Amino acid sequence: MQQLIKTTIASALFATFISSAALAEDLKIGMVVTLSGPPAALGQQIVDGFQLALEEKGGMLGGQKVELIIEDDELKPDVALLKATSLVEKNEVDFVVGTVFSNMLQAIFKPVVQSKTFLISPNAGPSTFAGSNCNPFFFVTSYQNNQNAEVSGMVANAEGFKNVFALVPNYQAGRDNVDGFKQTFEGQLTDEVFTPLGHQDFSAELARMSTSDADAVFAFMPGGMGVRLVNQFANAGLSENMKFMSVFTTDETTLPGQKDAAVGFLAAGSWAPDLPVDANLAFVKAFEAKYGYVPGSYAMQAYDTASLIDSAVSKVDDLSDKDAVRAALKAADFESLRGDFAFNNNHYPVQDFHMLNVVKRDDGKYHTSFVRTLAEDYADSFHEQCKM
Amino acid sequence: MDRSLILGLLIFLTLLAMPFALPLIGQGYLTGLIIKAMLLAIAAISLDLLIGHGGLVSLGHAAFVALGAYAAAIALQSGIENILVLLLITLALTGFVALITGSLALRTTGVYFLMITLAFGQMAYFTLTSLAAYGGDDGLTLWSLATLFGSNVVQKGNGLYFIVLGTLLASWWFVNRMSQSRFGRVLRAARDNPERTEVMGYSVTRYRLVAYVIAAMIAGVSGLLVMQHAEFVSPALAAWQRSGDLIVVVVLGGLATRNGAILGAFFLVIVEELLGSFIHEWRLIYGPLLVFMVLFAKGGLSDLLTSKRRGNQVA
Amino acid sequence: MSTLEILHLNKKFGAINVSNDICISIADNECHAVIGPNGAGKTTLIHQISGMLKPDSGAIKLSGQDITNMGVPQRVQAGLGRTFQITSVLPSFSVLENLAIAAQSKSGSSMRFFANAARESTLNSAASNALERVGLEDRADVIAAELSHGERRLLELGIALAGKPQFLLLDEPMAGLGRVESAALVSLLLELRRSMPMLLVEHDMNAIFKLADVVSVLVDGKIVVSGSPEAVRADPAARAAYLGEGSQ
Amino acid sequence: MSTTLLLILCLNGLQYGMLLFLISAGLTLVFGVMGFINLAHGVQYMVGAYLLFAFTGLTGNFMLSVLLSLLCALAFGLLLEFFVFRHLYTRSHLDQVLATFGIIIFLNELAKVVFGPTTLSIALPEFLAGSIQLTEQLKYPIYRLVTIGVGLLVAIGLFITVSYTRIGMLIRAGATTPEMVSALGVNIQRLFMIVFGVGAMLAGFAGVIAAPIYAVEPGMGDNMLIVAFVVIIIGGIGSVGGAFIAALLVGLIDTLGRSLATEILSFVFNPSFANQIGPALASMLIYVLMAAILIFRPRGLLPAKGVA
Repeated sequence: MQQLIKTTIASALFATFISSAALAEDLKIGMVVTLSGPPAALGQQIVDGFQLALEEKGGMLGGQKVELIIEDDELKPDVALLKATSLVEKNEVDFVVGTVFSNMLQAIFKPVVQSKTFLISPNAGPSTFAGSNCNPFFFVTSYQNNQNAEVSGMVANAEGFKNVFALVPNYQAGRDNVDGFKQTFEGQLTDEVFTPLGHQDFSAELARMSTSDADAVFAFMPGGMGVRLVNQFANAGLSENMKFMSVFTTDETTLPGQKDAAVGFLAAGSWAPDLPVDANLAFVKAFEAKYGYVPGSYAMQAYDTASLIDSAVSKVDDLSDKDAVRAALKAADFESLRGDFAFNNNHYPVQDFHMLNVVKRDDGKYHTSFVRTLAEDYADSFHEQCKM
Repeated sequence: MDRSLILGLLIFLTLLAMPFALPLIGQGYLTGLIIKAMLLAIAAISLDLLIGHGGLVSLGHAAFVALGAYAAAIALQSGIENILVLLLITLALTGFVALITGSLALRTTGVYFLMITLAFGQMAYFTLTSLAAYGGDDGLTLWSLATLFGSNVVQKGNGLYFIVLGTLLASWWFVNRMSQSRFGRVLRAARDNPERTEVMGYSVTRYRLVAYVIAAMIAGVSGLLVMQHAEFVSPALAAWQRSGDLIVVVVLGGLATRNGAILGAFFLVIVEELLGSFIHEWRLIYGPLLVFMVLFAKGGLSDLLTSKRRGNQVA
Repeated sequence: MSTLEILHLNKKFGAINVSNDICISIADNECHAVIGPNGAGKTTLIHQISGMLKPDSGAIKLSGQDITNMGVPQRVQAGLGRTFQITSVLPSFSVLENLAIAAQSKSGSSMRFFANAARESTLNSAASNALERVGLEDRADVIAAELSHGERRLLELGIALAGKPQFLLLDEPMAGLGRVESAALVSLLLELRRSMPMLLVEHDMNAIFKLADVVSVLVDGKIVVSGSPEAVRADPAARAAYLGEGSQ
Repeated sequence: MSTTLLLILCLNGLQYGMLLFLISAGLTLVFGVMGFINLAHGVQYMVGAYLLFAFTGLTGNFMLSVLLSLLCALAFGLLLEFFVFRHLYTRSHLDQVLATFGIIIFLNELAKVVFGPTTLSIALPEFLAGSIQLTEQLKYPIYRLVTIGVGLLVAIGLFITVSYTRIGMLIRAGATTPEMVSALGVNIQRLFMIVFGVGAMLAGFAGVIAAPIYAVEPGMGDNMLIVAFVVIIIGGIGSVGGAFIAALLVGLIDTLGRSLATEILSFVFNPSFANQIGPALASMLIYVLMAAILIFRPRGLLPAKGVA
């Protein structure tokens, strides 16, 4: 905990120091992430990952000193909007990095791209902006929201599951995930259960699972819901006769709360802390040394975002030449922690996706672990509608 | 001229000058912040009509802001662009919903009224989250905005600023004017002593219902402008915490005072912005600040500024 | 013709008959007093006349108009004025405002949102008029909460008068008043009596004998005796039922 | 829809109802006896949960941690009473709302700063962790059964205290006619403090019980607070019995509604529409219930007489 305070104070000091010493040619980057409420852990990972990259490069990206302005959207659309507007209009930033959640992205999208400022999402990748609403000023360094679920379908196929019980919260991302799963899964979906957001007690759903004929569960229960679901799943003794696979339910942000209950659970994603890429292993080591916890995909994506900006800025002489900046970003000429990485025509990534499972490390910490690659150079299914 | 009127005029003159003054000192972006405070103030003024003048503490008022915003947003999506038409739709919908919920809610008083309005607010909230066609929980980004007979002066920058300022001025003027009118007198009499007011020959519920509907309609208008400003609507607008924020603004500013709601709204927005820029954990300061305001600044900000003694009239 | 007519009023709370076939008829400019021991059903009777309670059966007529099914405000609009046993005024308004608001309810619609009501001369003169009648002229601008108890009793009466009633319902107007204050109020009511019929519920026997034309004795929800004060005083049934309790 | 599932839902509803009762009991007494609206009551629930988390981390002994958490929750409640709430009893309800709202904001943020923003969980000790076979098909976690039992015990204890002891008599008198209690020459300050401390401890206890089931996070008390208010309004302010009945009612309706609304709706509408409005309707149910009860019984089901 103290770590968090220190980081925040340090970053605040860092920011004030830099801003007072700001020169005309400084590179200004604004960040809008969620740092309040339970999901604050996700936003904190993004801040930490980005700052680690920045630190390793001596506070410079593309050879320019960076002024990083971090804003908390408080998970309120109007706050996000105000913060983003002030970044664009008051601070006149060159790049906006954000957000964690798709609905926050919806809120800040229009004012940022309309001001012809590049918006790079280090996590949220809604279908909304992947298809016909794709935008020349918008890039995503994470994934398209549906992809992880689509790969989960492949995981289910690969593991030979015939009957799967799907459990998601009742909101857009939940429905997207079920649809994504159905798209690739070849077996039978026995149940599709939608719970309210913030669901506390899963025992009714668990009872239904135990009486269903499903041999596996597919879940999308981010944050605290995931912690509760996994613990209650294990407490009810369901782990013995049922497989559990999920997206954003057993990741490095929730595992400290799930611990042994989650070990052996399957997941799908484009990355794991032990993904055998040299740069990645170095990153995880440095990150743990500095922040004292295992990084999740959020931190990784933020690190990659910083590397992307680094590569683009070093290629361009004049940041006001938007076409040149766009071309440099699009080239994605940086060493991604995920290995292969490229942008599609809609500025969403084309990358490999893997099957992961949860393991306990020798030092008692938990993380997701790379099992094998299931989809190579996997593109999202909306990019064809993008005319750009 | 009385002090609070001078203060009010000063506030509006300052607000009028802001869009011209701020760019001169290179702080033009602050107009966005001021718009946010003004929108909050409009909703708070309407709530003060209920709490301060009517003695009716509603914990569901934000629902009307959200309803106004959604009514306008959905109409906009279906191709109605003229802001005046949207205004009529917003007024009609919020007024209608307020008439129905108000006539049920006003069967209760006191804390029971607070809870039943909370119930209606929550119903509105969950209804909005189920509108899958309009974004459900995620909310709805508006790709086009309202126009004034095809002109986009009401969309951005100073045009929008002055529309919001004008609306604030109109609501401020109307509610203050109303508090002196026959209607306002009866409303306050009913707050003081409903039984006596009935025996004076007034049907208290009728007057309260009219106040409830008017307050809802003003809140709805602020919702329309919130939509136009944020270019985005979401069910979060109707969350009970938002209604709580509105109560904080009204109480902090001073109940049934001429400028209380405006002062409270600006205080909240400025404190949030100022504290937030010093320390990320600004709530550690803001929370105790509220406690101290209650313990030591009875009667709200408006009393501090105009130093006129006035009791707290609402129990 | 009688102003207020109460016909066969019945009201039960559970098994208890709080109003048992009550019939009262009050003529123009007549003062009718109702007396009775505590728990006899006086308050219930007042509530039924003013509209706070609905009778189980029976009818109430004001100037020939049936008001049995009307709500409280409608009865006031129809011409009923009343005062409360426990003083009830608008505490945060000035004395004059109290009276002006009362006058306002009989002077056009109150659904007016713009004009400043404090500047309406019709309301202000009606208020001043009531102010003079109860003798509070020099207290016009005082906030009602700051008045003395006696002054508030007067204001209460003033509020009833400002509504230009055709009939007054007085619920223990002397309650809590000292000897001098009571005497002043009695002479005020004596003057009013000449122009306004009233129903008076009171414990103060001296006041009743000065004011009332007719006295009814209510016992266990039933009127046992009704007649002139002297006749009631002489009636053995009334003595047994009521006067035994003491004539405070 | 199997009977087993229905039975599990009912047990869950009961268990949730018991938690709600523990929170509501204090809230309704504090409101009824002192006329004090304490929004910070929900925060006590969160404090209880975090205390248990901290103590299990320190001692490693679950039962000992429960005991320590209860004592600390009590002490914390008394501390808040002494420094803040005591000065608010005579103030208007709105002032109380504002000040206690400030306390919520402060404590939620403090929890985040001290324990971090992530969701934490507490492992159950071996003897509480398993499930037992209730019927041939039905396995139910022991801990939840224990929760129901403990809730019942507290309810009985409270009922006896309120109905048959001197302090209970004073509390009941305070809820109906506060003037009378002070007229009796009772040290009202101390009565308030006791009621307040016990209320705070019960809310903390609810947090302690809930922590291993629902996990621990900043702001976890906010929604519980709103539901607890719904409970005390339905039950009638100041009435412990009313709070008990209302808590079970709300617990059952909420739990059953969340699981069954969609299925029931899909009998009438097409499944995708039912899926869309089902969860929203389920979340709304307890508010619909409260509004309906208030419309027909504006003072709740079992009002303690005389409370405004």
